Amino acid sequence: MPFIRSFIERETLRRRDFLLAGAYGLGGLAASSVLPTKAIAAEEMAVAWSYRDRSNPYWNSIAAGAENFTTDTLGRKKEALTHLINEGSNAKSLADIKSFVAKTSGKCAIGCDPNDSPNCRPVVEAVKGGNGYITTIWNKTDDLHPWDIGDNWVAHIGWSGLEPAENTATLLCKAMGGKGGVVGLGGIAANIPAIERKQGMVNALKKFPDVKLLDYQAADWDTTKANAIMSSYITTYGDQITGVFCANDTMAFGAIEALRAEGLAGKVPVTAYDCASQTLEYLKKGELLATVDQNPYWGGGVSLALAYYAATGKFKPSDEPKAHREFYGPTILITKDDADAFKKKYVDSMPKYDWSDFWGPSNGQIQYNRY
Amino acid sequence: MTAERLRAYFPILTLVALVILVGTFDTSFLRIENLMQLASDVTTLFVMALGITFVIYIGSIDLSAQSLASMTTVIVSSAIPVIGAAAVPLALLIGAGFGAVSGLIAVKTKIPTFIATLATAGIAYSIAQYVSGQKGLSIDVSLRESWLGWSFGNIGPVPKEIIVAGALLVVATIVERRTVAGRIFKAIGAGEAGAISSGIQVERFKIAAFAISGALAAMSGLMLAARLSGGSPTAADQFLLPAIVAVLVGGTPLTGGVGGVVNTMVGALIVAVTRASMVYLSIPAQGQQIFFGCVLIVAIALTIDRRKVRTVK
Amino acid sequence: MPRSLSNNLLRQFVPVLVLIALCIAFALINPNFLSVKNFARIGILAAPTLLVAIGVTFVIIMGSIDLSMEGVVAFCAMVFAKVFVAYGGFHGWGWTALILAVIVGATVGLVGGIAQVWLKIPSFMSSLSMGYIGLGATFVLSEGYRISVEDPIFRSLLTQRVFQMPYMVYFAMIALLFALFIERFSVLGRNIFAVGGGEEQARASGLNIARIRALAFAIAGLFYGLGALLSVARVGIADETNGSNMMFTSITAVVVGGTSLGGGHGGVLNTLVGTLIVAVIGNGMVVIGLPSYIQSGVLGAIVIVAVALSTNRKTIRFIK
Amino acid sequence: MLELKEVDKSFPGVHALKKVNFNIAHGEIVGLVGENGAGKSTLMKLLYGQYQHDRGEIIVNGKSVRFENPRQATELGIGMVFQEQSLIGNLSVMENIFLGQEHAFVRAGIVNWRAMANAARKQLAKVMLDIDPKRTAETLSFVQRQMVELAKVLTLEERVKGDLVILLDEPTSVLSRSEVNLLFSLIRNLRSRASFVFVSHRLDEVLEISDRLYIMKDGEVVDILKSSEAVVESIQHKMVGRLINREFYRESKQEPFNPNLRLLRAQDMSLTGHYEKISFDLHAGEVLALVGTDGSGREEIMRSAFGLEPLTSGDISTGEDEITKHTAAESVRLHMGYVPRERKIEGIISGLNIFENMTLGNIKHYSRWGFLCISSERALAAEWIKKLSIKTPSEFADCGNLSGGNQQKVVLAKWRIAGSRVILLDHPTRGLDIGAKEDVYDMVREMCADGCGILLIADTLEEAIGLSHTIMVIKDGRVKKTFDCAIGKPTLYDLVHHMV
Repeated sequence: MPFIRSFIERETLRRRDFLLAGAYGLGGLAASSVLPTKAIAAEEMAVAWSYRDRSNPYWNSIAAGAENFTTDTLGRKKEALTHLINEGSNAKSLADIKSFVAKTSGKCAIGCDPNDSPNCRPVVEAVKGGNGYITTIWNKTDDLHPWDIGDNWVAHIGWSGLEPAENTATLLCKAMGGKGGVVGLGGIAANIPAIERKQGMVNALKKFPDVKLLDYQAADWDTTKANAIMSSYITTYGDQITGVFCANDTMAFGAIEALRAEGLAGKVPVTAYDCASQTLEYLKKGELLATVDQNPYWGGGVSLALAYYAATGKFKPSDEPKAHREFYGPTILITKDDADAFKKKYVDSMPKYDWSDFWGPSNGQIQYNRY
Repeated sequence: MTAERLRAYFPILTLVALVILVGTFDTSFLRIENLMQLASDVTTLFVMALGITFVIYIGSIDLSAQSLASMTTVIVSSAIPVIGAAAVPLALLIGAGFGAVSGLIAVKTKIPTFIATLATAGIAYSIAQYVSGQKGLSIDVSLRESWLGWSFGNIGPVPKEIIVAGALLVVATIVERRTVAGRIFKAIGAGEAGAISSGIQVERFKIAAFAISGALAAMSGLMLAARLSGGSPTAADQFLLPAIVAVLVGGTPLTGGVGGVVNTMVGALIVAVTRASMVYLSIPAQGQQIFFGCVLIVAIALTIDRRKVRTVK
Repeated sequence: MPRSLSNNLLRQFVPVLVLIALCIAFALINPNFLSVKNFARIGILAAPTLLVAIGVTFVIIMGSIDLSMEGVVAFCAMVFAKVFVAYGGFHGWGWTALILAVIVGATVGLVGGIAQVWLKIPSFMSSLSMGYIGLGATFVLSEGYRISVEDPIFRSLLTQRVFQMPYMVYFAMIALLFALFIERFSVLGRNIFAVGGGEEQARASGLNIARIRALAFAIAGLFYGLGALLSVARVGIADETNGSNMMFTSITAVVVGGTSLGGGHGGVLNTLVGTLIVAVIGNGMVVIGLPSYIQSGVLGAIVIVAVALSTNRKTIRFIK
Repeated sequence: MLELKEVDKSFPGVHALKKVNFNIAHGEIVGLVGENGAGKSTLMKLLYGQYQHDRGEIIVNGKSVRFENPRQATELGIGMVFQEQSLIGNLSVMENIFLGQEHAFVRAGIVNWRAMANAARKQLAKVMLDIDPKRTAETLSFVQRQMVELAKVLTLEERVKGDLVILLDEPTSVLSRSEVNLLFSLIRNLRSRASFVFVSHRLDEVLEISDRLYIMKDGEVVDILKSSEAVVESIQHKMVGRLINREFYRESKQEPFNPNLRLLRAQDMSLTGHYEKISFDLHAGEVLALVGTDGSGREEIMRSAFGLEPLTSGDISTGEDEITKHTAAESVRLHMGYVPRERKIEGIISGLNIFENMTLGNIKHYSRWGFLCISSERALAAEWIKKLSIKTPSEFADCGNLSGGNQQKVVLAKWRIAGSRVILLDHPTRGLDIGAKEDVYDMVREMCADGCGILLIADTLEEAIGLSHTIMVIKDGRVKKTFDCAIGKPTLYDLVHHMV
């Protein structure tokens, strides 16, 4: 192999450089070794939550719930909870979780949104591989179930978008007096919630033959994008628009601001989904008709709790019925009237949850192929 | 003088220093299977970066790789049930074709590649959305086993991704150092005027470089689809910039001509370690991007070879 | 000679022609497109992007690139919202936040510029890193929560109109004039062109290249700050997504407007046209009811055509 | 007022200036003549502060100075009008004129364009150039640019107190006679204020304008004489200096070429604005020299022949087959090779090592199924390194780090390896020292012996005469005269007579 030989010749030419290189490396070692080294507490069961980002109140409430479990129930410091931010990247989500499992050599409980339904399988497989424990929420493909993977995948929690979206859409149609035109703003088209919520709205519209769905486009959960699309809607359909359906609140904000620009804010009913503090403000101002709270605080806490107690052997997932391995979380419909009550109960002061009561507030087992 | 000669090694040294640094913070990081894990996770990113390397090597840039990869995951997921194994070469072919088209547009219309590839990226994204019917697709487990089995799971202790990526690296290295194409890529990157007046059909080889980039983007898409056992139009989101960063941090400047695929491997590993370090050094969620940004500046400042670039733009 | 000259002249107006052509096309499919109201909407859509694009224009004319806008805009927006709300909007000293945001933007830009010049690293990387840092800093400030800005006087940028155009459009126009002033009537602006046109000759004529580069990035940052203000005015909320998608949108706008990435040619007026083209496409595609999944593809195709038409193949020897 | 004492300057491989003494009095116009590579430009760049001298001293107004950069020279009233265009294309004329001095026109941060335009008009008026100062430089013609450059330098009048020295490097090469007259009257008008150094190939013009004349050769001042007493012929002889040593150009090795084997034929080639109706045949073993001043169009002719510049009309054919698509790639495929003037940019590729450069011309030949045979490449390179005695540690050395001579050898080797039959040499010995030159000449003869045809743009006239079988004098883009050296080689005077 002349190639290899010539290559080696060239390399040996640089032997001296390489010695210097070694010195540099050692320098790095020396530099790093003076830094304080942190030993991992091996006896403690590490806890982490893997989610998209910190820019969205939904994820903040998730984190808050998880932190509450860490502090109140486990009696550790807030910092004991590791945040794995995937920034919407499947690869990073997977990589971070793997790193975490490896770091804790399997002594860990993880709450996780896999970010993209196909990403769920590799995540749970990775956790199983490292013998950690994980509870997932939201994104998984229909053909994948915790009981197929085993105890390491403790449970999967979903929030059915179907019925709540149907309810809000029904309210919307009633507010429109049962006639007129609706425009819709959907989430990232590939996301399960986006699909379910759209379906829920469609089901509701079936009940109101005089209400026409003018247009429905994906605004990718993005305020700015929703804002742009909404204003274009107004150009296209003008007065025909008598109601707006949004697949979540961040997009609803964009839509409402687009209406405000036309002086229509509050005149055209808008429904949202999810419930950040701003959402309540819009509700109280009457610019938002209704929204649905999915109590992410509870979701964040309980999913971590499930993983933790399974990991510590408080219960054995495989002994539980399927309804306890895949279940819907609770949802609350909020309108102008009960906005204040809701704020008092869930925003100003968080209710005390018994994190070991996993299935109390559940809305039953997850069902498939409903549309 | 020696410092300048040493510069060729700065990327690898930066990597070593980083690993040691993280290792001293948390020794469990240095466990071999963990490092292996780290490597296997960065493979998809690496393969994409590998392709982009060829384009940057000739002094252009390719911003379409990410969308191509996403599109591939969708195409494969929807094609495998129908045509089985043929889906794999098909996907690669489509990728290469897309790359070639980007190159062709850039060369013929003289549009800067920055914009040309950005535009083709948009087209690829649309195709992906159309093919997927705007849903996340999943590949049936058995099909995944039989047709994409080559790129996930382990052989003994070694993850197959590493083997695949390693094989691709070897091939790419051979292409870069041992083939006419590789030699001419280098010539174009180092001095396009000289290449032209030496009678080289520069345009043809530019298009070729883009085709390679496209094919490898598709390849990373395949590996992603295998890992996710499915695909979606956004499957490869947030890949592009890290991939380009991997190339640049590896020591291949945007002006081209120096560096190469081996550097890109180092660069990809630097990116991987940097990311992992955030978990190991338990950088608070809010601090992570600041940390990444700073590491980036330092890394590039260390690794870039200023002799090769006359005026730094 | 004169023929090629007239070609060049024609070529300069290609972006405008493209814009007009697009408007006509959309109008034919849906007459509603050609309503003053809709142009107001396009204006609202375009205003924040325009300011960001103006910022990056200066950097591109210099022959460099800036990818930091997403982070910087988000950061400025957050700083503004925090301070503005904390000091009670226009009733208190909150209005100072308007100035602060711009100063912050300029400073961040300057820092990035200096880093680029001192460390001799490509602007591509330095600005990219600054972008990451900006986003991170935004998180640190916001702790992940949105700040809503409801001060009616501030929101009047969106809600109040003169001649059916919201204030923010005029705000953007004033900023544009300011940019135009920098481009045409300030030494720095002209020196930026000189650097873009021939860095060597410029140095030979005794210009301080490093200083010019750093300042150009500062100007860019300043306009990102202004853009941030409008993006908050538009949705009334400040969070990390204020700058989302602005990187590629703004650069596309600049290039479609006819400013060459090679540097030296173009200007903020081109950028105005370019931004309008992008905004019109975005608005028009929805107005004519194009399904959302093919929109990005159509955008890509139009961009290729537009840029291809406005590039002079004779003068370009190599494409990068 | 300006004086050089024993000034020495050398570049790697070249001793450009040897103990040069030079002085210029107030209001004086000094002519500076010599062949290319005689050191004129180096001397100018020293005066302008673009280069720094190694030994000796430069004295301005009695004070010994050392310019670190052009700006310092400018502040002492020394300005230069460059031969190569130094205007920034995308800026307006007035901005180019006042680049770096805009602050003079700034009020409260605002550039007062009207003021600058007026000032620019004043400057343009000095050079009798009536153009809108707002026009962008790239829209100007060559001549106009040249005048604007002059105008830019003349801003010194306002900026600097005291006397000026203005260096004019080949200012007339692109000017028509009328424009030259204009320039001269201009220079004469300025004598009250400035003294001039005037470099040109056009001897008659130099004699016409200058008071004194410096004749340079191989980096030395060989003679200084009063223009009034000087005669063109004598000057030319001094420029050429030593009696032409016939062996220098290996003339004993010059064989008659084979008129029956035509390698390249050009018929009525034209490129608008550069040259018109150029026709010639190149035969096996023939050296055909294109002689003319810079800007006469000879470079363009050669670049068109190789496909780097387009053709507006006419056609080229090699041997039998017509060249249809004019690209460098096609030319190389048809066994042509181009040794460009811009060696570092177009000749070698720095960043590639020696054997990579050498085999670039027909890389396919050193590969099997697309795979390189590096071992054979290296062997080949080693062979040529020995053959041409290229000074380098190994064939892995980066060509960018080689000396000019060795770089040139690499380029020549590239085309020899590519088996080129038609070799186009554009200033093949520019900036090379004597030894390297002789090596190049050897190769030329060798190539002829191997039946190659060579199209030559020589670095000096004597080089052209020494090497060629046929000499075409090009003036203003047309063939002025063709000499067949078989009948008898033309003298320098014959050539210069037709060139200018």
